[in-house]
Amino acid sequence: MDLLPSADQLDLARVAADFLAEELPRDRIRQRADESSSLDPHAWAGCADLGLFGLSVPEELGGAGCGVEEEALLFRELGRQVAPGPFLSTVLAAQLAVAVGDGDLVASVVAGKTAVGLAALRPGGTFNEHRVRGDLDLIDAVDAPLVLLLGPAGAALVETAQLGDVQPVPSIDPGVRLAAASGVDAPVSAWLPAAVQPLYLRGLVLTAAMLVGIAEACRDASTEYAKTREQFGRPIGVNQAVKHKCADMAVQAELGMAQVYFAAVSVASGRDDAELQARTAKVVAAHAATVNAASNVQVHGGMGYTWENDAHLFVKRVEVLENVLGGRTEHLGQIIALPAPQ
Amino acid sequence: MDLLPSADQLDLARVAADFLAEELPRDRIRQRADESSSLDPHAWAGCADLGLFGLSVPEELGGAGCGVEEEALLFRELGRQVAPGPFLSTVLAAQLAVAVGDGDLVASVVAGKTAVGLAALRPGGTFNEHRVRGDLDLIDAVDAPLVLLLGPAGAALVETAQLGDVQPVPSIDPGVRLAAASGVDAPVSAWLPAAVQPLYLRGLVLTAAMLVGIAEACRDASTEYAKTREQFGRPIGVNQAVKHKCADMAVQAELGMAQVYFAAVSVASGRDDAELQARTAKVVAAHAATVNAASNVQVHGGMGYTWENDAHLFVKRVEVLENVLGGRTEHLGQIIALPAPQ
Amino acid sequence: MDLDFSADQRDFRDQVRTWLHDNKPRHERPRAAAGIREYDLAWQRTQFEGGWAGISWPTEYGGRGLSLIEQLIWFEEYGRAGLPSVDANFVGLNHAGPTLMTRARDDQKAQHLRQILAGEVVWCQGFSEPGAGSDLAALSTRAEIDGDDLVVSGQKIWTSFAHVADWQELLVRTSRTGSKHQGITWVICDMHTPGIEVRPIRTMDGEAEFCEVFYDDVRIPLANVVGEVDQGWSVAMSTLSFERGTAFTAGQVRLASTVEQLIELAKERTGPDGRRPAIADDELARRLATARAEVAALRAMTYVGISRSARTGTPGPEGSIVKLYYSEMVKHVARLAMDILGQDGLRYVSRWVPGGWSGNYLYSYSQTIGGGTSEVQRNIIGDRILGLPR
Amino acid sequence: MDLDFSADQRDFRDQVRTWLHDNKPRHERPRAAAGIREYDLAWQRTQFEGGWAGISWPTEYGGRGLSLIEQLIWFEEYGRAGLPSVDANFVGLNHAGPTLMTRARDDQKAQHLRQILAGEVVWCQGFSEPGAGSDLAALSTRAEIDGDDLVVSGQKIWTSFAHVADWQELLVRTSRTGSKHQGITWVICDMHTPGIEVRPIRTMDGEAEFCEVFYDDVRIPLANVVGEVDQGWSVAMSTLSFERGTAFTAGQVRLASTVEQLIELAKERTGPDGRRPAIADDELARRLATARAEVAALRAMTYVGISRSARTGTPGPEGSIVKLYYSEMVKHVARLAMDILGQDGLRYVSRWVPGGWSGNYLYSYSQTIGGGTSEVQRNIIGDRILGLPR
Repeated sequence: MDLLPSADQLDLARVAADFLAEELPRDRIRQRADESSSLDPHAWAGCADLGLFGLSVPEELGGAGCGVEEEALLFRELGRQVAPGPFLSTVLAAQLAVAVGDGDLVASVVAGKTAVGLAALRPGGTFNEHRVRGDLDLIDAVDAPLVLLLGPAGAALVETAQLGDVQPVPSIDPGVRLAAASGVDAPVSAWLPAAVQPLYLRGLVLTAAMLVGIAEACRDASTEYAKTREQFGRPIGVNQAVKHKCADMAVQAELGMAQVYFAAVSVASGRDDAELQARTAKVVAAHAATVNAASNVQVHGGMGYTWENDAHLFVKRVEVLENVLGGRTEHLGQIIALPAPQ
Repeated sequence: MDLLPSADQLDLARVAADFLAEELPRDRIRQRADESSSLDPHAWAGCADLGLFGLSVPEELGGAGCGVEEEALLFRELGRQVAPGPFLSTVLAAQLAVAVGDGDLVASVVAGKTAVGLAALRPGGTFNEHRVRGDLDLIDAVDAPLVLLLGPAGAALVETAQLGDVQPVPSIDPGVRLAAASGVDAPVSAWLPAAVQPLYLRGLVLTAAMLVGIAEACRDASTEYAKTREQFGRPIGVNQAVKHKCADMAVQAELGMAQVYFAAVSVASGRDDAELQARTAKVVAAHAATVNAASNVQVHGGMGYTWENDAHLFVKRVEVLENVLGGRTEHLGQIIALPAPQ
Repeated sequence: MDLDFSADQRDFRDQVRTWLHDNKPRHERPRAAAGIREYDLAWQRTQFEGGWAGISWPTEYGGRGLSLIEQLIWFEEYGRAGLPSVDANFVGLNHAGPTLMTRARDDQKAQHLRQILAGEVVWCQGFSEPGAGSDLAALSTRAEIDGDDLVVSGQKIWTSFAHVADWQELLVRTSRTGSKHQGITWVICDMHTPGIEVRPIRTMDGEAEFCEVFYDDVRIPLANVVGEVDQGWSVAMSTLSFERGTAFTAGQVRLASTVEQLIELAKERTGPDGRRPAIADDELARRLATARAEVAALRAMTYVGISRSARTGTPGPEGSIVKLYYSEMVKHVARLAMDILGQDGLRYVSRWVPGGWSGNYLYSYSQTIGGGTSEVQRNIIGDRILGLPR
Repeated sequence: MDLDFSADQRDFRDQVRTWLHDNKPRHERPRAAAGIREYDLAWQRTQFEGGWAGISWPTEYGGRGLSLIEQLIWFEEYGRAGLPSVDANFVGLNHAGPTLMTRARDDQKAQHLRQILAGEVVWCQGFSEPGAGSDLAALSTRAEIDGDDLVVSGQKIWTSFAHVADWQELLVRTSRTGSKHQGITWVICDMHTPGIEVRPIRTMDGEAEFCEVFYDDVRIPLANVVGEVDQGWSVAMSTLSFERGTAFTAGQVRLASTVEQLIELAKERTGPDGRRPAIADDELARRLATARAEVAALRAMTYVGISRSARTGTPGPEGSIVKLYYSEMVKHVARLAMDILGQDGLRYVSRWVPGGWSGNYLYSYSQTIGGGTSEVQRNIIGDRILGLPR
């Protein structure tokens, strides 16, 4: 038992972090806020070159053969950078393609040539191995030829072209593009039952990992500001109103990080309580990120309320990720219904 | 419009406060913790001499002819002192007796000769103008010949002797005595329909007033301690962890106080939204008292956890008053169902 | 303890209600600053011409000369009529105006006060600086006396409506000797003076309601100083509590209306279980009920504050309690709306249009920062109300 | 990242589980301190004789010499078996013992360590004083050197089990020159020495788990000093973080079991609407689910802490994160129980008996105070983990 990442895993995360800081700095979100797509083609290609999309694709299919744990470390860095682009749905789609044996799609995703958007059913909608029916909210599906639907029963790929009229919708997050498709009745092009591989749980872990990255980034931004910003002749971090806020942010970040590690290993190893651990990770990490993002604005005072400061980027991405793959009430409802943790 | 108490009202409250501090100091609760009754006969007689039980009894019946507003100011002082004894049910019983024209009972209560306990139905129990049936929890009914039941439909007096076997129950609050009566099927000796006088709403206001008194006493105790207790060579109140806790306690106390005033006037004048205002007072004051009582323990550190410090008396009385005349969830359920405030 | 308004006050309320109903602006409020300026000024002029400007201002400055109670009634009816916040006129009406009344020379009052009430001018505030936020007295925008002028150089920040303002209440440093509270001067700055540059600051919600203001050898007549040179701190402090007093009344009424709208929304929308309406969810229903209770108590606290001010004649530090509670509550209510909306909260809708809950959520973050952060308010409450050691 | 235990460790867990099942105390634990002393010592002796005392203590002191992982397994199984907290043995096992191991002379180790493990003696702590709580270094209990003895006079407070203890880890002031952190000495005090008077302190829940200890010219041999005279602060600090490290593991497992009991309770009891079970109430169900999630995350955080300690060899300041979160959570869970009980929460039931939720609620107030208040933990996290300025 050693729940901390290995030296190799830490190296991998550091390489990704360095690359993202260089190629997808948070400022890029502001620069591209008026573009129709959130996906930065140059950075996306760079991610492919680095092997990010094939991180847990088997080596024989051109990937690095890693697992959920390494993916979680990568997505934590993506969260920390509030990286724009459909990373979550694209990486999960690669797993689906591997599982159903669609080598062409695997190769295309790994090479950065195919991005996959995320689709979420609106109330009343349904999907199964054959069709998806109802109204859909689409996340970062601009220019993506496919969208991914994830549910506890299974995961489906659907061709974007089959969705009919897709209308862009103003997004709260300048790094995420929303769209709506109404009255969809489209065929599923690939289906992976949860019993074969629980892609939904994997998605929960990766979403939680992004939220933890945000919680940590907020802790770090506030701590740095508290050390350098002076008022009344001293750094504001000497004030307990600020210091204790930062301390609470550290607690939240540590808690979320630990649970994401625990859930990643649980999903990877197929523990009996993997679902409970993954849902718990989502709830705990979302809470950590929500609290920390709000505190980070407050610690930065007026600066934290400006467009130029990164604080609002965290607040907005948290809102998106809280709602991706089910929100707090949905997961709590399942957490209380499942058997106690192992 | 002037929501603050008049000079006369403030004088009245001051006289009551001085008397209670002298005759019912909080230490008396500890001294009498092992007595079977919470009612201190000497102090009770003193309260009668001061006219506390007849405060809003008409002058022609031997009272002072005041109203809910003055009663609220008195009960705030009773809360501040965590006064032991069945003040609430006794004062309300006098109002009931006035309304039904039972002059003997009025005179006996005003003279301090008859104390009335409080009874609360357990789930499944019922009461109406004729009978009370089911299991009852009794509060400070030891030696009380009557108990009062309060509900939105009306208020009832029942002879304690009719309740059958009454078993004392250990109480969380050393200033409050609990007992249980099972399988009660007893006649109601006096009944006051809410349509005639909303005694239940009046009870909510007075309970809220006691809770506000506690919230204020906790604010004051913490502030005083923060000024005098030194650690690291300075009063602990210089630390924002303490100062801001005290500030939040001041906010809660002010909020509860204002709403109790508003509700007292609303009930007294029969405003259309009196029920909403009274229930709101109970909820807001209970929250203020709960938060402040907990903060007060924490500000006092280890001392706040001892039996000799008053901090636990506040914590425990808040727990009792939160549950008297309906708890938070019950009132919130009604607050959302009622029309918006006037 | 009395909630009854006098017969005259009830008459007054009826008149206000009728007048607002008949005269309130009918066309949509523009969203660009220049448009807002014209809209807000025109609406202020309408009020002035109708005899409704400055309810509690003395008649000599064009006000109605009534008490705080009538002012409260005005704010309540104004809020209930769903009218917009005074925005472009806020500083003039609630801050610069009261300061001038309290501390200015007669000629300064004569020049400015009626113009403010009449909707002829927009005022802005020049207090905060990049290095002087919560620590306002650390301001460093300097002013040298040169002949009959102050020559000002430096920078201010968080100035609402600076780009469309005519006048500014400006704090400058005229001396560096003594404590930082000394050597500050409160001066009336003509925003059209050469050397002033205004740059909008884009905020979290994508709007640009604040500005930075840069001063490069800006000449301001010494005659524009209010109070004495170097004595501006006391001038500034004499009215800072006004901002935390009755000025929240209209906001409080608006918040109450927001809570009622949310309750309606929760009845119409499907709740988190995808089946029942949101209001059927015990947790959401209780949060809504709690908001309704809290906003009722906030009103009671406002009434207590006005009763207290009416007795003492001036708003006390208790205004910080209202400000702290109000702004934290605005945030809670905005958050509650997002939790009711769920996934639909991701759609951005400006707070200026109906259903703009997501825009309102982003905007709500400014509430516990502007006008003194919640931390500053807690310090004030601890130090000035409770008398805790510093 | 690895949650797998080795085959040896899994064997170890099986052995622990079997042994605890077969050997755990069957009779009810007494509630008076003297009875608790005998009960806890007897149970410790049983563990020692069975070879289960001091899992991660070196074998030379009678321990098993295993790693923190086995220690974790032991705590987990101990908690799952529903066994009582180590109470009377806590200071000896988790604080004085580790301190002696790290800083004492060989003869001191030889005298005391095996006795602690073998359940022969009870230790107590003599750190806090009425004037030195959060500010521990302000302690003023003075010790004069007189021949081969320290002569101690003063007072300690919050000393659990002082009235039944054999030994005390005692901090005294031996010098008043220099900073307050200098001149403190860590000494082993025989609690049976003349001049020591112990008075129990009654607490909020009516129990008397703490004591005041008064010292009137108490002679303690200089040979009992651990480390050097005047250098006791570093001795005390060397192990304070132990208290905030793995010592919470058993408590965390117990808290998880408390949450599961509460979930069962909420299924059995009628909820606030008087009709449905409490668990059918959306708000209560979500609070229970949140507690289940938080206790799972607390376990994950414990695992991370142990993994970190295993790599670095010593518990770091991160223990303060666990301590802060754990103690706040104990309070939340205790409060949740009261909200589920409603009116029945007014009935006092001691936390020592099943269903003792109201007693547990009162007890929970001690959790964010003892062992360093939550405020102190936040200072430690801010200063030592985040490196914020003081």
